[in-house]
Amino acid sequence: MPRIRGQRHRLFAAAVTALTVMSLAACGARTGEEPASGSQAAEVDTSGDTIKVGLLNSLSGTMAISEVTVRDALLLAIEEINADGGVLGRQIEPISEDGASDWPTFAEKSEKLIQQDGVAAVFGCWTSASRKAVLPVFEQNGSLLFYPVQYEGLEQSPNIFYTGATTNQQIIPALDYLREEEDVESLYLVGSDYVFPRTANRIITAYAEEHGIEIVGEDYAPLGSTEFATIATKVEDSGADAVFNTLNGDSNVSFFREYAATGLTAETMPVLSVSIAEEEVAGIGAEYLAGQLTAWNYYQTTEGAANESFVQAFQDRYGEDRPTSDPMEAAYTSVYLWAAMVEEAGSFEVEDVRAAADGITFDAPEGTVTVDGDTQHLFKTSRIGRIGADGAITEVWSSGEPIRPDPYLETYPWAEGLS
Amino acid sequence: MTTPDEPLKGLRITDLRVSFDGFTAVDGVSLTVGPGDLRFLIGPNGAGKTTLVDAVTGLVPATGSVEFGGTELLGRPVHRIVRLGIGRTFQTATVFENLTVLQNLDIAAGAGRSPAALLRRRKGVPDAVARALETIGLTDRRGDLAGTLAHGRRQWLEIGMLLVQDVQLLLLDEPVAGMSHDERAETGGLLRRIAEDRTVVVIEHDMDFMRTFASSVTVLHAGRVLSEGSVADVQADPRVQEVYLGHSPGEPVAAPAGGSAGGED
Amino acid sequence: MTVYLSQSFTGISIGAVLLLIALGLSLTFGQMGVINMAHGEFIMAGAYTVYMLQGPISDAGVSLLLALPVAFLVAGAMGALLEWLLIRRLYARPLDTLLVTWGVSLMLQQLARDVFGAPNVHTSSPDWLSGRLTLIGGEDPLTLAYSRLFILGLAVAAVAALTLTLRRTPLGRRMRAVVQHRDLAEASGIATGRVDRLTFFLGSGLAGLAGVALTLVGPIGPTMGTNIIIDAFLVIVVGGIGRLRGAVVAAFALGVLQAVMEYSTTVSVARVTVLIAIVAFLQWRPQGIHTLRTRSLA
Amino acid sequence: MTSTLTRWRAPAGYALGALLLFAVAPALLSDFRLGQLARYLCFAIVAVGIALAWGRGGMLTLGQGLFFGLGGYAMAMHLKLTDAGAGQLPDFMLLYGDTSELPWWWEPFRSPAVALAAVLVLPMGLAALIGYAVFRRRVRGAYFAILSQALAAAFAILLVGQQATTGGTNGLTNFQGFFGFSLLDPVNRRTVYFLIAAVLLLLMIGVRQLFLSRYGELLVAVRDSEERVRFLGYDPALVKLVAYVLSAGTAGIAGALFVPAVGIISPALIGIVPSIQFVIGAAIGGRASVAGAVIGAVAVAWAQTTLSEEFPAAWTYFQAGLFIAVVAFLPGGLVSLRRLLARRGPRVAEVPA
Repeated sequence: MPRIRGQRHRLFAAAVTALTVMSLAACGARTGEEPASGSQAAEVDTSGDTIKVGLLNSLSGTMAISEVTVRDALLLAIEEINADGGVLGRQIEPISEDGASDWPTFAEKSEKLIQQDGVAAVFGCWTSASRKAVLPVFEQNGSLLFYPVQYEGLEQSPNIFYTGATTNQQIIPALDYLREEEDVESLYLVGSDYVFPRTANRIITAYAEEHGIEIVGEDYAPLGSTEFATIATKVEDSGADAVFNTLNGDSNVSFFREYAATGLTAETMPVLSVSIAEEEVAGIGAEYLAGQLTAWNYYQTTEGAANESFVQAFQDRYGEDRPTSDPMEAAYTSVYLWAAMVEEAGSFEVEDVRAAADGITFDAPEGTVTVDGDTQHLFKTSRIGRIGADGAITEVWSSGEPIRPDPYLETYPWAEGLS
Repeated sequence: MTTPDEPLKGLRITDLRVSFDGFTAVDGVSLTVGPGDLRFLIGPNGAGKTTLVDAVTGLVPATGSVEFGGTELLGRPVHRIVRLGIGRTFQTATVFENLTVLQNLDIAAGAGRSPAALLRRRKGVPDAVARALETIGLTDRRGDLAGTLAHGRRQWLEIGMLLVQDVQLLLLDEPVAGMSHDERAETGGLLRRIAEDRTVVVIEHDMDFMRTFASSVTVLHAGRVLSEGSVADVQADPRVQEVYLGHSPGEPVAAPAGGSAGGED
Repeated sequence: MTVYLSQSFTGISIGAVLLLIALGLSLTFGQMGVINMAHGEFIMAGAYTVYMLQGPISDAGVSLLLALPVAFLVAGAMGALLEWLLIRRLYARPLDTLLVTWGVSLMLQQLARDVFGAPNVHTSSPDWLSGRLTLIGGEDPLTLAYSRLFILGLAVAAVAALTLTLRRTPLGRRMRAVVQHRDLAEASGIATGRVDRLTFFLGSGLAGLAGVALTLVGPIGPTMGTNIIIDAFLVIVVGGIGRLRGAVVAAFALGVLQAVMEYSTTVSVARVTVLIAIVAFLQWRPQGIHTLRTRSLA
Repeated sequence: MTSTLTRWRAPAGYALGALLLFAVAPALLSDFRLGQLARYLCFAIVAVGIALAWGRGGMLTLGQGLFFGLGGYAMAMHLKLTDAGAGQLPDFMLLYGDTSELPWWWEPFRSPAVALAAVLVLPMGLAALIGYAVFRRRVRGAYFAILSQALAAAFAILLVGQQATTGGTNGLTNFQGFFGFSLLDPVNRRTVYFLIAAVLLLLMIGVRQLFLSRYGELLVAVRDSEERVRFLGYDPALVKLVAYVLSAGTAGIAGALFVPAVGIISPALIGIVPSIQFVIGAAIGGRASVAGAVIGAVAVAWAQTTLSEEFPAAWTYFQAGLFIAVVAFLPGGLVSLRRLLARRGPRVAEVPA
């Protein structure tokens, strides 16, 4: 017995010594200092014949439903560019990683793409949470992310290009539409409990105050929640002119069924949704959505030759029954924009690409988009759509011209104090 | 904790009642077990024998009064009753099968240990444990897992666990059920030795065993005390004969072979 | 006061769903002590049955009614298979059953994903279930959606059928005998293995029925089971093992509590309050509302 | 009884483990892979606690995410406040908050001492509260498992609902410094790895000592027959409580170390699914052995990253299948294979009922 104990004590002592040695050896930089060992910016690997880019989407888990479609659109764009000769004469080699609907995994995989694979840029992320999780990784490594989904604004990282709508390209036009075209004077806010709905609703509340719209209720359901009997009752009791819906995913199915069960309709109390795209309509059931409104920058039905060829190419590649949606279009566009930036810069280096970004335009399926170099967002056209009984979404209103991105809503006096 | 020098204590049960869902299992039992007695508790299935012991040891709520050495037991949690020096066994021997014989006894001996003592490793064999191993004859097998012991030896281990606990009152539920003839004799001898300085209550079906070893007997029937006294007194009691109808006075109860049926309470 | 009354009605609708999803568990968990985490996936199987039937049968009402027996059989068969393959080996280890069936639920979810695709699928509800019944008209009407009424009716019918099965049929008597004393039942010639499998078949079949009902109110997708399984178990835990009545009371009590809390606060506060109320309740009655006393000690 | 071989096996195993963690891994792995390993080791620390509470104590702790989260948030709040600087609000509050003032319950976390204490005190205190209430009323087995799960779910919902003060679903991210050292510097991130490895080893040794103590034997006794232990004069609730509280503490430490290692803590790490994931590793490796649980946790986490990259669908079947097979047919976990093969009688049977 005593021998064993002695041995253990020795082992313990060894561990403590090792720890002490390690911490003494590790006199790393203090907070705020530049690291001495300085491998700050990760190198873009330009050694091969091809240039590598990362695709970071959830291929498994709850978000896979949405994010796989984005991955498909990204791959389509890469294939098209490659078929057209590639970028700076090089073929693009996509490296796809699974974020697994888990934010730490997103951070880990983005680090892998940047450090191990030396990718020139990463395309992907869907939820704000995953974007927030990877943001420090991109900033620390000086790498680039192209983020293709409409989001809550209030962000402007030098290492991210935002190709989806910010709030003044989706939510504010939607409110303008409700106020001007539908004469809405009171609103009920329903959303999933996460950052986008909560931030969106703060903006909506500020807007409502400015424009004399009454917010008669505000409810959040936990993500994945499927019991909406009470919320539907509250919505019905409120007698609001319209509902502004920021619910996500599965919850929409239950919400619209309960909403229909209370006897409400698009005529009596229209619902404007900002997270329901073509992909989701089929799962919710078009008969529950008929006549309801959505706000996006792109619909499958958007007119123009660019969209016709996009839809055609996508369905040829992935199947006739596959719809196209706004995030897919924004993802598709983002690859083309990156390629154009690289061509303009004549280099794959992040700093050169960023410097070349301002004013880059692309004739996207949604119409012409232009990169705003200051905010690294796009000028985008806002569109209100109505969901038909067949599930197709058709445009009923558009801003006509691309709106300048304003992620911090600095040009809206009523939004002061929001951020 | 009590020490062997303390005077022996007796058990006094007054008007004890236990009922579940409207069914009264023990219906106003009063009995006194004197200090140092080796009392046998007999009765047909469903007489309330095990329930009585459950009530004494705090396992089921009951009304009335149970005093041990003048201390009221009813209303105390199980482990507190145990700490007053009352230990019991169950119909099916419950030992810790995944621990060795020695570990079983060591745990039984250690209820009063300080947290610091608990967090240290056991060194050697505590004296009380060594004595108990000797008494129950399992010294050779102390390193074996209790799960590997044969049925009879498990019962002895369980009794040994009560011994190291230094209990003053042992309540044994059919300790010899399923034992061979030789094992019964050995167990009986063990009980005698134990009863020298403790009070022992045994629930039993085996009448031969009872006749050989009991100092006194209480017969329960339908939740009530039917008869009480020496073995001879009880056997001569006509009420007892009536309950065990069809049996001659010399052979009041047939011992069910192979232990009890499970529905017994 | 009318708010609380109308919310009680909403609570009853929520409770009806809870009851239906928990009913099968009251057999498998309540009677047999098996924690079947794949119960949610059996519910999912029932829901996909409706989806499958709506392919060939376009009338939503016919396919819904037809789905009831079919889903019962499909989910029941899955349950019996699970019992035969895995669970019967694990009766002595309830916690391991929990983990094993969780693994099974993961597999079934992935299977659904591979067969039906990851996105939700859509089923139509029959016309006669749209709209709502007005119980009291006027300024503050008390109403109940027909779809909820259907679920309530289904739940009541299932409870009644189950009670009759348990009380009046030979199978029910055997089931109760096995629950109360397995060894004794076996000794009296009951084939406990067969009874176990039948019980599991019934319990899982009820999950299939719940799945059919859920297509009227919620999404149908590979992960639908995970969202409801904990709620279902909580109903049984609060209701108490082995008693149907407890499950019924618990389902409606939790439904009403959730509805009233949700109305007066927020959904997340309501969820947390309900959970804390359950923990507190178990402090008061650790064995649930109704307790079946078994006479064995351990 | 015990040969020289068995006597030296455990210390030798730990020495080998230390060698692997402190010398081999840092020498062979890139900064990125070492960072991944740091993450796996955090899960392994949780597994140490699970081995104690579940493997030895028979309490299926399906809600460890709750304690992991408490430890993680305590640490993350401190780091956020330090990053923000004196008198400033953390960045996310400026974005999403409705107030310009720091909520009162954030204030104490400015102090590193309070934050470090909270890493242990919050999870252990809460575990003591829950455990006392639950064990005293003899709620156990499946009831306990379901309740712990429900509590973890409730905590996640609560965090999500308080976006302005907790960061909501985003959680807390983007930490610049760790007690004065910049997390941007790879050297410091290596140090974090060493810290995690050292904590893991110390906890493993500590918990193993606990297994071998009288308390360890008593815990097995309680696991196998709680009633019997009660009749020996112990209060089984207290015996279980100690193991439960300690396992909550280890989960808290793991959560706190996870924050500088991975750079995020969010409700997604707290709810039902992550809580079960914690258990899976321990079950596959071997729930009742510290080394088994740790190896299992690391192996499953590693397999999850590598295999799920290649075959996301097949991975689900593989993981679930392995889990089912091990739990159903090899409850001692993969480490018990060795013993089965060696046919050596175990001193303490490691499989709870």
